[in-house]
Amino acid sequence: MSTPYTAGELMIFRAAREIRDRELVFVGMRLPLLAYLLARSTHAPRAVGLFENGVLRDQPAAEPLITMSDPPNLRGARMCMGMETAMGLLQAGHVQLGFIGGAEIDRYGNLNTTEVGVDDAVVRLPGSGGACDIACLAGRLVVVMKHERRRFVERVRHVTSPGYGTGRGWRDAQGLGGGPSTVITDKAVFTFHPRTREMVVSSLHPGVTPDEVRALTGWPVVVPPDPPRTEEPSETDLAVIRRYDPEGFWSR
Amino acid sequence: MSTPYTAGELMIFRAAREIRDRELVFVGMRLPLLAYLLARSTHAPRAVGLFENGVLRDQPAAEPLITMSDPPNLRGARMCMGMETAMGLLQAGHVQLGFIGGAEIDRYGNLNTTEVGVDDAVVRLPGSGGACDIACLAGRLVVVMKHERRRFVERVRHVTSPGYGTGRGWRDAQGLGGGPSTVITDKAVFTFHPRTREMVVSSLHPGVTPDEVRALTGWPVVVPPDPPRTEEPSETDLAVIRRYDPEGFWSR
Amino acid sequence: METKLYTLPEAISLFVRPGDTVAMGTALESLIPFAAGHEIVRQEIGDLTLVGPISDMLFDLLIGAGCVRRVVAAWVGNVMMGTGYNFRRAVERGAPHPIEVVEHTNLTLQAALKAAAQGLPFLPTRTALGSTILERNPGLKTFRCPFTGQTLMAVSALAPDVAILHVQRADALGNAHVWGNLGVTQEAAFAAERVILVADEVVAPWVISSDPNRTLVPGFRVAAVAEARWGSHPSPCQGYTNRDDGFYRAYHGASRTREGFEAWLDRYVRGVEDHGAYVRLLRDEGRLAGVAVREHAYTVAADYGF
Amino acid sequence: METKLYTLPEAISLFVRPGDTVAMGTALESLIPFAAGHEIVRQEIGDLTLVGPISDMLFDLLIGAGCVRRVVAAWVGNVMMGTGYNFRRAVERGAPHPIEVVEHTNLTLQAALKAAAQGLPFLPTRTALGSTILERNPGLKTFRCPFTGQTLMAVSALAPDVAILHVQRADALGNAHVWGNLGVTQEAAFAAERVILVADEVVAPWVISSDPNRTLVPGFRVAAVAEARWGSHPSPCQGYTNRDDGFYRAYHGASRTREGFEAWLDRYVRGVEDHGAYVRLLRDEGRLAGVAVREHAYTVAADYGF
Repeated sequence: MSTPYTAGELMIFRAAREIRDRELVFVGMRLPLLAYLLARSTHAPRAVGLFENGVLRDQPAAEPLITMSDPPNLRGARMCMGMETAMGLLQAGHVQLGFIGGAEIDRYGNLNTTEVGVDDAVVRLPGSGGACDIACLAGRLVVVMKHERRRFVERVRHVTSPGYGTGRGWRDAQGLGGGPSTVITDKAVFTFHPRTREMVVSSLHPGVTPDEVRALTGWPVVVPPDPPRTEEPSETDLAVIRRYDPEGFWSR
Repeated sequence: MSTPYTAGELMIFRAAREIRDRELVFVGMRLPLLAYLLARSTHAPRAVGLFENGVLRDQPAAEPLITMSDPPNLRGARMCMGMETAMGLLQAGHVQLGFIGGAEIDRYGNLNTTEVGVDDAVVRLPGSGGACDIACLAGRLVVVMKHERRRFVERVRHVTSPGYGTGRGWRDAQGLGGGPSTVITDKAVFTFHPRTREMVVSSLHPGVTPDEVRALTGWPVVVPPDPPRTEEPSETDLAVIRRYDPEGFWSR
Repeated sequence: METKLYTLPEAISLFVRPGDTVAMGTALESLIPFAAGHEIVRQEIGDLTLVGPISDMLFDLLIGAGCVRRVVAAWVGNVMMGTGYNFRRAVERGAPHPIEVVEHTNLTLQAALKAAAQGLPFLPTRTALGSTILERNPGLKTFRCPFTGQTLMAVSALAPDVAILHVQRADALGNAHVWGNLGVTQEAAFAAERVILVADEVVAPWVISSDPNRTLVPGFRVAAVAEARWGSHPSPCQGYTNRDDGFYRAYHGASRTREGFEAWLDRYVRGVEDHGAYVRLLRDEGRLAGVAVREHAYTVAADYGF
Repeated sequence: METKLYTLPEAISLFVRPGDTVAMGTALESLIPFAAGHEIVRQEIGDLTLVGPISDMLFDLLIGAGCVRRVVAAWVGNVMMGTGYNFRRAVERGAPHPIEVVEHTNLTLQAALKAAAQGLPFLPTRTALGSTILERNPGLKTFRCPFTGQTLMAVSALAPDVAILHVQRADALGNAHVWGNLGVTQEAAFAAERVILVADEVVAPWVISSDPNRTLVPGFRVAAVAEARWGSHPSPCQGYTNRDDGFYRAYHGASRTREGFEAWLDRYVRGVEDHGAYVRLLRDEGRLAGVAVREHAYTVAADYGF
């Protein structure tokens, strides 16, 4: 019987599993940062986390951060790079893994953070920031987002951050390598089918049914027969997450 | 009756005259550096000198320099830029004036610092360094070099640093602005004819005859009838030069 | 040497003109020149094109204040809270008036400023390929590498009329030291036609010259230096001002409606005479104590001796 | 964290291989990694391609020692004295063996390294147009700007196998501080497959972390850190070693003939066991006193507190 945990904590735990030891990982704020800190504390002690803003540090900041540019994140950093240098590492293929979220994702893992809705009721979103760069240039891309039907759509209104476009071969044709490897939601984990590049269920979180995922997904999503269950965090994992997010600001 | 001066001192004085107040000037070592220091002390107090290596300073270094990267040149500098930033200022058109020298110059002001001689007796020279960049990108280019027949040739063996190529219109066709404005030798000062872009005598140094310049020049150089005499340095000018080069290392 | 020192109102009034393209917020979430932005609002300088990678609250504020015609950015909002309501209102409903948005990614915006800084008409990148961002930015275009033939994204140069940069310290000649995460600050400083430095502290030239590798931009590229202690508030300025998270949160709440935003502007921007009055207001509200540096952490010196 | 500390002979032997493309002398006349170059000669690592903008004496020495197959540079010689005799002998007469020269300008070499550092196949410049340098460099090619149509010079990326960089101080994890005029040092550090740092001083990690904006390159890009006090001699290392002008002059005289150069190599390179022995020899010759720092000049601190 495992310790109770929140949906956020499960997502963080599962995201941490995507990080391999010795990798250079682009860490944003919120869930990916906690996933990185967890991975560093468990199976990937030599993973290196580079904040998208160019801050590189070995140890977590002495105080909780609201933005990655907060002063505690700079003090004691190994290096503060400008955007060119940080993005240059990404563009040169040195960043094995990046995390992003999105307001909308589609069947082929394309993400939209520019605007949603229909023409007479458009909601303007903040835009790409570095998300498009990470989606284009990281070795592997892990998407972490809430699973809602309005977010999991057949085709995104705008491709802010390209996934597999229209399917297999599309990234090659654009001149892109990499691509999304995993999508982690509060219901399930998805991978991309190697032939079609379509997003398919890899595991369902404990207690989630295939029908529930189908109902929350805007295309006829493939769920394998007898889908595996997502691994759950151990007490140790949870202790680490709660140490780095004592208020549960990001993980609850 | 003017104070006696050396050929080097006259060249420095004349080069200083090319610097206008408030200009950003690329200063190398040797004669151009002394010319800049003289200009700053006389008619161009607000000229800014940027060393080609990216060192920017307001005041001359506390000790004489052999190379522009010598430690006295860095201490007290306003800024040490990397090459990208220094060359970026040049490429962006912020540098109004640059100085270079050369082993060979031709009728159209093209310079060669790569190799001289004929095929079975080639002398390898050090190469461009930043000279080609300055010749391509500075607003005006002033060439300072010794006047010898083997150096003033009809056509340079290699165009290390482009002047006016084959004449009028050539720089435009290459995508280049700027171009050489003045050549200062130990015998005379030259400009470039506005129509042909050919190097022509602008003034002869005191005591130099038209025939002497013709004999030292490898093409039928145009000397105007009754050529003006090059202005001579005043006692004040010489005092400044000698203050900055007390040993006469560069100016004698 | 000539001094570039002005009061902040002078610097803004002399060097920011209606219709200008203005780079601000070049260091991402830190060193945002809020004091200068507030002064632009007070002077009612309008029709601006704002340029910045992400823009944490300041662009939203300027849009809401009606100063902006166009935004050229990768992200516009309030980093801590998400949405920028004024940005949304302007795009979705044209309130207070419509704005044009030119989309970028962080990297394409960096490349656009860098191209201008380097005197190049464009720079290549490998980002944004296959995205629809380029449909909303005429300065992005795919082309083929002249050597390899591979598809690349060309980013055309973007030279702001003015870059307003908050720095820790500068001398009166325009030589500045800045530290922390700098984003595209140096690109903007070299790309812009004019540079306005807003410094927490104006220092003697020898302070800058003691460490020439830390100099952001040489004085000859700088139009004005204005001193404004706490001038980055509510954004942080390492070693001088911590982040005022509560201020961002309060702005988010207040700006949810046009009326709330107008009240905010009246209280913190239009209703204060200048940056000094703003600082007094912050002090009266007990905010300064919260953002003051609690523990200094000085660098180990480098030795420029010989 | 894993230490990257090696002795200099270990670092060279582990990370510099025959046939490698090696960037050195990236900071122009200063911070030239002579100690590492001497070790390459002692280990007789040959067939190298040397990459550097200008190369003050070190490339000439390595060419004369027979380690070099190709030079990719903007300028090769002895800055103080002019000609590099070994370079001339190799090009003009194939002695000790022929070398290939790929011509650059300072800016095109910078662009070539920068392109590799940024993961791009090329970068554009506006230099070298109309010169004949591009006839001697297959990595230079004119093309047209995709936006303006204007003629530009494309510079193809150049990624060295290894960059050997002399720095003032580094920690054992490979985080380095370096100051002075840095030329293309950071470009080389990010472009190279492997980075070897030769530091005048190995310091504790907190020294580097006290000033993260001064960090040259993060430890994860570094293969080895070797400590070599006076390791830049005869080139300067600001705050540690002044320039030994007399040594450059003496080299110029000695290297005028093959025999003279061989005697020089025997005395200063082959005849000394390692860098430590070289330093003792310099001391015995009274040279160290001449290059020691006479007056320190420390930077005014920056504050990373909060």
